[in-house]
Amino acid sequence: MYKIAKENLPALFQLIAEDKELYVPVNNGGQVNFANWTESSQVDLDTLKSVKSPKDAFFPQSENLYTCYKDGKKIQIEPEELQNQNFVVFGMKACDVKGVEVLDKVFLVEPVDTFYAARRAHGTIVAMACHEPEETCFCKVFGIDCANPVADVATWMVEGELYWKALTEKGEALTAAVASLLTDADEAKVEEEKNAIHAIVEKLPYTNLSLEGWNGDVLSEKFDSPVWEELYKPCLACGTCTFVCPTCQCYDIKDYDTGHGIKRYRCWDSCMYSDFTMMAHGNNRTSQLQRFRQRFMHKLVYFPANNDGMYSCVGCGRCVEKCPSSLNIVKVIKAFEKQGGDQ
Amino acid sequence: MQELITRAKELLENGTVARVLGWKAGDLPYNPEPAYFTNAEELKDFVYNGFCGANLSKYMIEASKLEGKTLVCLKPCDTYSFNQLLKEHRVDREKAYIVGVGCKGKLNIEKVKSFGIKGIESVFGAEMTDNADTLTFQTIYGEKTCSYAEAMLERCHVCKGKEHVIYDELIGESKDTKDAERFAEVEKIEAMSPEEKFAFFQKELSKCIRCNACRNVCPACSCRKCVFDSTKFDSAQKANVDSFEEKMFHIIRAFHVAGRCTDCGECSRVCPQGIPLHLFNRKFIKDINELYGEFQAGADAETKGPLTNFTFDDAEPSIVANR
Amino acid sequence: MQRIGVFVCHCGSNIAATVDVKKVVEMVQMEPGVVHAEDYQYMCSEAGQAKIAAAIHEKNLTGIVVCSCSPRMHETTFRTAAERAGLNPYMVEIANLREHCSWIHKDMEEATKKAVILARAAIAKVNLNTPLKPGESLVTKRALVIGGGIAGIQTAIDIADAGYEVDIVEKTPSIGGRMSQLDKTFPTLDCSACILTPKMVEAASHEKITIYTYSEVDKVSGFVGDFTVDIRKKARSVDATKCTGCGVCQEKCPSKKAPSEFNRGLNTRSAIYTPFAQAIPNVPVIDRDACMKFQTGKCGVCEKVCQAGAIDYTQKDEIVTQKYGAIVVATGFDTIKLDNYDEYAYSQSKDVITSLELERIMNAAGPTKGHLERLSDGKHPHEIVFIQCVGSRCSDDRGKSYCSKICCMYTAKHAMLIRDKYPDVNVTVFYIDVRTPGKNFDEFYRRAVEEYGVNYIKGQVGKVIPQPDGKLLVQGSDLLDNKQILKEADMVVLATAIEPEASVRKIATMLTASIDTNNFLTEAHPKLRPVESPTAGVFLSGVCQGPKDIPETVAQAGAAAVKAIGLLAKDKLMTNPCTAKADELMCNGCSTCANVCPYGAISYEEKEINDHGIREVRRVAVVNNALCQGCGACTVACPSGSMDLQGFSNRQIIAEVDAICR
Amino acid sequence: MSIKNEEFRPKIVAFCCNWCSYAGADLAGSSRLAYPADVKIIRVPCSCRVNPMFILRAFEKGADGVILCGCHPGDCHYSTGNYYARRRMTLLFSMLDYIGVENGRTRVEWVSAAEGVKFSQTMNEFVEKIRSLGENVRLGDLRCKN
Amino acid sequence: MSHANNQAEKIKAISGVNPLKCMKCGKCSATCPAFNEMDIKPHQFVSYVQNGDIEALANSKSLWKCLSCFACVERCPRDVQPGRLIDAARQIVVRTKGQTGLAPEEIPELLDSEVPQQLLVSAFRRYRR
Repeated sequence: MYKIAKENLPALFQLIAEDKELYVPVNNGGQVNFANWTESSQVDLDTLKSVKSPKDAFFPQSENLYTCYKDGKKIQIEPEELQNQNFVVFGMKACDVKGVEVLDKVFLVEPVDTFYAARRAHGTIVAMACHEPEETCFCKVFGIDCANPVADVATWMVEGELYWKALTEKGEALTAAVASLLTDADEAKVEEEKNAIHAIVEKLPYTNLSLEGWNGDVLSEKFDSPVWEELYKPCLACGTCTFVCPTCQCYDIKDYDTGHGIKRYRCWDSCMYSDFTMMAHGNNRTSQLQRFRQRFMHKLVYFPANNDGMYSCVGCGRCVEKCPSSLNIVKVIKAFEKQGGDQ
Repeated sequence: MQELITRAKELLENGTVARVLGWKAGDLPYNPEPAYFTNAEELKDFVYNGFCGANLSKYMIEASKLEGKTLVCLKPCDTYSFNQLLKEHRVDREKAYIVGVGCKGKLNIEKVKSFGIKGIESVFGAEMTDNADTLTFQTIYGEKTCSYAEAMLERCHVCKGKEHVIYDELIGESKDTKDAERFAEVEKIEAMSPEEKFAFFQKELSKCIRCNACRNVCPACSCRKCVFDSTKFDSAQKANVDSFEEKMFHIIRAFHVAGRCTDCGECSRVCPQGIPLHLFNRKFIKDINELYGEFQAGADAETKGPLTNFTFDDAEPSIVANR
Repeated sequence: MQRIGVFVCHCGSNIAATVDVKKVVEMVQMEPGVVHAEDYQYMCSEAGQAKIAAAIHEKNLTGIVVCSCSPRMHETTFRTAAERAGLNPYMVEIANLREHCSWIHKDMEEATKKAVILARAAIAKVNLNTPLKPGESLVTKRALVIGGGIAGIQTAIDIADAGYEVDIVEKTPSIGGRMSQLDKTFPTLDCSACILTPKMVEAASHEKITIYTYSEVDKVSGFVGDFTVDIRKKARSVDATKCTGCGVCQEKCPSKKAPSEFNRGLNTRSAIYTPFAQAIPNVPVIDRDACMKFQTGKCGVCEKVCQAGAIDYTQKDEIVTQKYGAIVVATGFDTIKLDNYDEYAYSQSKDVITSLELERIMNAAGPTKGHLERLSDGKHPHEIVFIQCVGSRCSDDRGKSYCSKICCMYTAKHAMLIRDKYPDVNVTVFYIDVRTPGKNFDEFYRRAVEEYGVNYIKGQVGKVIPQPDGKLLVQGSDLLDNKQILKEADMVVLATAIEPEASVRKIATMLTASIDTNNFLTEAHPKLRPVESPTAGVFLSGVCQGPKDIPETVAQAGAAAVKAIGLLAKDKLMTNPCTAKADELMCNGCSTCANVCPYGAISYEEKEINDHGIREVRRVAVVNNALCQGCGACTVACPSGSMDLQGFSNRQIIAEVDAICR
Repeated sequence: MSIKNEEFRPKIVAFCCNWCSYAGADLAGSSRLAYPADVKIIRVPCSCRVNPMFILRAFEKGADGVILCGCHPGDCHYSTGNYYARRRMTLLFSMLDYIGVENGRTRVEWVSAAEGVKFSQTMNEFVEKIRSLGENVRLGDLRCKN
Repeated sequence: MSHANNQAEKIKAISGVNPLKCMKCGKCSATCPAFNEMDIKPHQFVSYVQNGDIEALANSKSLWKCLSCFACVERCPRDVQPGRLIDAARQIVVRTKGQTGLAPEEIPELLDSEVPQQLLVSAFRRYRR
């Protein structure tokens, strides 16, 4: 285990950025989001959660796939280059790292998404333990230990010093590259920090949320439940929950006419939108109830059914914080729990 | 609140209304959600406190299609939105039983959190009856306090007043919480150089994730299908691929609601990225007031909107460069 | 995908000298949808049109672009050519390579480049064109004339003579209008009543004409060819079917204090009255405000004396609803109020009068039985001063900016008549200009000066000062002598400006006919369509359109009639297919579009909509194609983009924009 | 007059109403009153047909200036169209100014069918103005730039 | 000539009057109480300014005979307002004459309480600016 003083972090970033792209949480106009690091970036490692999850680093909100243009009467197609430069995402939290694991299940299985795969291959994740978890957090419910992030490198911020521990080969490589700025450290302080975090986690209101009854076996029972009818009503059909979510992976593919060629790009889509999965004949989910149900059934039933019981929620709590109507996955889980209890 | 619940029960029981549209207590002390109640039993979850910022008037579009009347709780500023929707035939007055609820300023939890208050377990001072100047939070990290006024939503600082412009009955006291000039922020931007203006909006809009929360919460954006979702203008977009798109979206959105926007501030309240979206709408309101005479959308349900009206000697567009 | 043919015209050398037409042909062939391109000397010639027709047949073209002169020039030509070749005429677009390109640019390379871009824009548009068909609507063979003055009467007679039913709505108790108030008419000095009364009788007795007097238009809906109008027949309190017009009631009526409207308030009339002896219909009305029976409940004399039993105090306003194909507005004029002209002492002295009041004084049926006398003391005047342009030609806000047109001539008439009948009376006219364009007009004015010795002074009057002895001191300037003149007069006559009858505003609003800042109705075109309103099916007759004298009014009345007849003669109307159209699935029913529609063409229906499986009743906008003129105001007002304009759709215009900005 | 390559040639879209301004442009043409070829005219039935989205769209796709020409107020063929257009454009231009787009990239001019001279003059002035402002970088989609 | 033009422009600028709006009706002269005292009549004033003959105006008696009663301003149907033109011409003359008039502080002691306010105001209009 190594450490580096907080005030030396700019030097660390500088060093990493010399030959790699570096994504860090940056405060822009009062909001913290992961962004490309530059010397003038206002890095913010204190804010617990970035507004958007850092999944952009691997699965950007929009990306070009290819460009086609007319060459005389012929049409030329130019595919977009895959990620070929190494990059580091610094400061991801345990839940967000788990989120990437969820995305892997989608994009790295056959047929492999080459754009995503290239980014995964070139990306190194430096995760950070959550110093002060908040009331909206419920990662423990999904078996995530926010005091012990599992990434290429795990770090802890304790008393003005960042403790650094490489966990994978990629992590070792990065550690070697920045070794000049790191000093050896013992783990005592980190253990203390972990205990403190665990103590806080136990106090969080959602920590003991039960997922009992949520898995692939209960598909039709949940699907047909009258509970949805009540739950969805305040939903405004905006895409906030999906766009801040670290695991939502749906996208749409669109064309843009630049006047001298067509750019085909993909961009995040939201199952909350009325034109989600719109087809020539129309849409297979015509009501907001159906769309609302889709999102939670996917996260809590369909996804685990297809992925060995892995839920596609990581309990980051972003949707809890950001939903304009104060709806969220916790309310859904609780509503079913209550219904179950009542019966 | 108790008065409100008692009255709601009464109206449900005597058949005046078929349901009540209000707020239901959330699982955190600060996240009540808009909800329908159909019987006395359900009403035990009814809540109305400082965190009930949501403007319920837009829900009346759907509620107007339901059988029977809906009792809807509207704060003074929400009633403007209702009137505007009424003007546009989007809601049915006959289907609404409007209870004008008192309002003493609504709270912005993001603001509270920006004061470093986190791990909230409970809140004191946000109830209507508390009449508190200070909010006290019990958190995992100890007791924290902040001023009620400072934790208010932006819109409450420029409060339109205590009057409900449309209602069937009034329950509860209101307080005028205005302590700032409505157009001060707009004026500040107007005074900037073009470069500064551009930089300001570029910075704010670069945060936009096109989640459409602003649009979907907006009572004026009640189109069945938004132009940005349809093929009518070849303008459908789902994400901002280029910085132009967020400008296009926000300018056109503001333009479409110009003269119809009541300045209810919901767009800014719900923006997950804290973009001060009201600055667009308020700019149009300010221009309309200055160029075409004071106009408050939703003040009534009859007056012609400024963009569907004109006078022979309106200002020429060149006034923009000469102001 | 369309199959588009592009035809590039040389226009002799007009285009070809500056634009490399061969290059344009070559370039447009790359454009999506283009399957044919050629150039020719004169595309608009018969040979050129034949080429287009041939290409349409041979290449199965679904759309064509003609790169030629302005569409304002030959769009119709090419559309017709396409139609003859079996292509929908609205599948034709024009790229304006002449007026907008070759004629204004000199550099060939630059002009050619621009020509290609203009052609591309047209191609991009035509790719999105859809065949359009003009709509049809039926024509109701009946006309409404609003206003029963000489303009309305003439129009009605002309339309009726052509065999169509005509209704005249007149708000006063009798037709006749202003002309019936006049004594003599210029420039022939024949008696107004002598030429008007036969017309009134003709109208009244015409089997095709129905006259609603003491009636007003209450409501207008519908559109060209198919208007529905509510006419309010105000309660006359006299049963017209029983009244014999004997006049006894008027004689016996004890309440005789109401000012006579017909005599401009110079004397009074009874509460039950006909405005004048030759009134048509000769059926009196009871002025309920002046009638003792209505005011106090005590009286009822008229009922007692009426042999025919025609008096009916219980009569109520009655609404007649009628359908019309055409509406003619002939609401006429009034003189302006003189409140702003204190300097002329109109309100201070009874002997300062307007010209229209002088008409009544000069008229044998008038308040003085035709004797010229001062209204203050009944004395015979010896010195009369006429002041011209009172309230006309004013650019300040006291009067009207326009010339009232008739004053110069009627003043000459008055001066002449006075000098003729009373040679002892001196007549002085203060004028700014004497305007006498018109047949025999200047000769008429010169006679006043040369034969009748009327004293014309070039200069305006500054003020009129009533003297203690009852005389009027007129202070004016004589610009030719460069003198200020002080003149004692016994009477002063003001050539008061005329303005449209006040009721025209309300009528214009009901008809959605536009009105100018002076309340004159606007013509569809000031020169080429002077008797039509921009609102289809509405025609203008007489002074409601602008100041006019009698011959002009009658001429215009005839013209308006011809236009109306032209409309009524058709069984069906073809409508412009480039109209707005709402997409029911997206319409919010918010009424924003209807609020900006200048033609009232948009209405709302509660309609069951099947929106991708969701069935619900929604309020949706419906455009009346017969009314819509295709301006597009609604399309921009519509926030959802549900309202679109056929032929100029959002996507078409955007395609043009994209093509240009490429 | 040959074009220098390095010279900035703006893209300018002119929306002209069919009844007045388009005819005014025709008159400018038949009177041979030159204006730069940078201006391309789109015919619309009335100035009130021009949606703010068209204007933003033009900028998006690379236009450097957009001008709207219609009948003089009071002369609208449809009697009231240009009054609505006037309000809409005033507000839109004000918003563009507010977000920092250079003043002068947009313009409204009333040109009657008789005003060929005015049309030509207006276009010359407008092109000059856009040339002085340079390329539009604040309101375009970068993907459309070459 | 150019000087005269310049002067005429000045008069137009000071008075805010466009003499071209005049329709030569003579109502100003008809209404003027000082008409007989004037060598150049009020309506002629307008054409003098139109024609740029400011020299003659400056030297005229009329300039100082005008009572500044503004009757012509009130009654002019065309908003030409000869009174304002006269007023402007006076200013030009006064300005070129230099500061020979009274200083403001000298005025109070010269005042007679009987003098009507209106006279004072018109005196100021005429003689000082």
